[in-house]
Amino acid sequence: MSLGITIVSHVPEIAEGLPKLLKQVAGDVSITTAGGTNDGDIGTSMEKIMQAFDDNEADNILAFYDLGSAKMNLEMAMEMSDKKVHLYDTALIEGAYTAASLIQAGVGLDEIEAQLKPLTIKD
Amino acid sequence: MSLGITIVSHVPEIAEGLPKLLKQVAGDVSITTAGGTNDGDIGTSMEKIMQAFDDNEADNILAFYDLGSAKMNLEMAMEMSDKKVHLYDTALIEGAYTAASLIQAGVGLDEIEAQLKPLTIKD
Amino acid sequence: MTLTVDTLTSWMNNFADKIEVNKQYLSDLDTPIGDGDHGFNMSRGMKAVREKLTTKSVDLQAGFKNIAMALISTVGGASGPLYGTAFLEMAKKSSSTDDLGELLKAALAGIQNRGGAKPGDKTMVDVWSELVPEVKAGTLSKDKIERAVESTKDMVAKKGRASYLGERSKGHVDPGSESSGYLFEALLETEGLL
Amino acid sequence: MTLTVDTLTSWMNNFADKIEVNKQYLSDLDTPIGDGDHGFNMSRGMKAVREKLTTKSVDLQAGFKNIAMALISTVGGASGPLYGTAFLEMAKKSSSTDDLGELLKAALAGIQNRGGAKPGDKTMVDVWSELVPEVKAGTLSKDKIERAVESTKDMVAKKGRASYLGERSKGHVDPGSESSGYLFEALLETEGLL
Ligand SMILES: Nc1ncnc2c1ncn2[C@@H]1O[C@H](COP(=O)(O)OP(=O)(O)O)[C@@H](O)[C@H]1O
Ligand SMILES: Nc1ncnc2c1ncn2[C@@H]1O[C@H](COP(=O)(O)OP(=O)(O)O)[C@@H](O)[C@H]1O
Ligand SMILES: [Mg+2]
Ligand SMILES: [Mg+2]
Ligand SMILES: [Mg+2]
Ligand SMILES: [Mg+2]
Repeated sequence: MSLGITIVSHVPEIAEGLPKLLKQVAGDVSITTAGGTNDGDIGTSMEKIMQAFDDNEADNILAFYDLGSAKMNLEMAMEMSDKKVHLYDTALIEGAYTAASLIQAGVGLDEIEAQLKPLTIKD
Repeated sequence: MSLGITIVSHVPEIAEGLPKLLKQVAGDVSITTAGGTNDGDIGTSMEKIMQAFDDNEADNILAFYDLGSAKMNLEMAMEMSDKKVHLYDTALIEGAYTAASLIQAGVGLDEIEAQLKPLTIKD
Repeated sequence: MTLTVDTLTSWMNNFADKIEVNKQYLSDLDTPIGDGDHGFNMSRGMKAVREKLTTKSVDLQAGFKNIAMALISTVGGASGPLYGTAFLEMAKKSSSTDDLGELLKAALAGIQNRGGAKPGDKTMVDVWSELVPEVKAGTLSKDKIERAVESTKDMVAKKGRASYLGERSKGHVDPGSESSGYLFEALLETEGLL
Repeated sequence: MTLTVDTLTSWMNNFADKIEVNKQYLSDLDTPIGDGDHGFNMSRGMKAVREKLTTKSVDLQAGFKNIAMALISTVGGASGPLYGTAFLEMAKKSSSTDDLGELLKAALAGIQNRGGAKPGDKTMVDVWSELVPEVKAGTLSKDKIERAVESTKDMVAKKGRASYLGERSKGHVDPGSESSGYLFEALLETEGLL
């Protein structure tokens, strides 16, 4: 089982920038992103999220988002995608950073999820 | 007492992008940022943080950061600055969004801090 | 009480008209307790829907699906996946029934599933959960619609952007409830439907 | 055991040499449990320090302050504010004493204050807290330095980037502890100091 990360943010710049932080500690982890609406405005896009799932090289994706409407689009994309996606209600940056560090260190999904639990702040 | 926000991120793009999310719900709140090192690399810079404090129009600043080393530079900047700065160990994006929404709605600092408490995930 | 491709189309066109006329008002409602874009989001979405509906759908299911897809890909905000899911669920349901009340019941369940909001959380769920039973009972009225929308004013938001404001979300009508009110008004005005 | 502007300068130049020679090794230590930049960060910082020290400081306090400022503005990572604070605290302390042990004690307190780490958290604090008493007692040795650095290998990180790895941070020497080891080695090698 290979683990990758998908980041969903309302803001294109955040979706572009966050992987730079993660790549520093997780150079071998596949990280894909969906930022902004189809028009590049602030918001999220189910199509972009599906694309980010598709582009991810891992067969199990850990997905992180910023605000609730991103979660709704994420869940719609999950229903329509064949990829196995795990969605976390953690702080976006801090959760993704934790997951990236642990995936790079070869830690398994159960242990990663245990470490993500205290970072859960949304529902 | 006027309240503003300062964002400190290791990544210039995140520091640039997050205010766009906040401005949507907090058009009247002064939001300043410090992203990356003095050379524009991934990291943080005490000088940039001091500049972000200076540039902020508010007399009380609520400060948010991503990783621990950003917090250290934030605290050094706080010791050297005349501005009254309040530092929060919350999720960066979610904490700043909450604070921005509440400041815009005219909520006072005590009530804002109460709402930030459940978003605290760092130390 | 049964829906056809034609009545669906005129329902949607009427809804699109109401959104267009009131887009600034909807965005204004979204300003104190949100990001001030709900009217613009819905307007973008309903323009895409209208465009889609210029080609007549082969059946009710295709019609619902077209509407759903248009909303999902163009709205941009939370209301996109929510209205999108509502129409997707109606598409699914329409393979077994064309009864409007049954279809709307499926839509409401979809909205609640998608967003996790319960009645009282100050979201469009408040309007839908109040009015779907009225449609089923054949007792929907303009007055009931208005009251359902207004009822969100004194609620404290538990879901969506307004929930970040906690108690401060009180005193404002929920924008998604207002746009949902227009959807039900358009339904009421569609000839041969209720 | 008393420090002067001249011994401070040769101490720092020796430290800068060690950092330069070992920068790749320090970054390699930072790779499995961090972001792989500690050596490059310290090298950038110590180059700036060396540059500052080409102009002789008027007194010990000015010297410490110059070093601190150079590190704070050029290092970029967590080690910047930490080493920066260490030298800032020595600058403050140097107004009342030039005793090396006292100065280093103030530096350690500053590092702990700045980063909130305790001994055992697998940070540079482990090396500093182990070795400052040795300096005070006049018993610092290369062997003790090595042992202090090595002791971090089996610790579980509680602070800094390595703490995100939890148990997985075990089995690796902490990079900031290694660079701090070089600082103490450089001290040991500075003639007329210990
Ligand atoms: N979780 C949810 N469940 C149900 N309805 C919701 C939820 N979140 C938001 N809404 C509805 O969506 C409306 C806001 O839509 P819109 O402004 O278009 O999206 P956004 O908040 O992303 O800008 C709200 O007024 C509310 O009625
Ligand atoms: N909170 C802290 N307290 C003490 N030392 C710390 C703390 N955080 C990090 N360090 C030290 O800093 C070193 C990492 O420095 P560096 O790699 O330059 O910074 P970064 O982690 O920001 O890339 C660690 O090996 C550790 O010794
Ligand atoms: Mg909105
Ligand atoms: Mg929006
Ligand atoms: Mg590092
Ligand atoms: Mg670094």
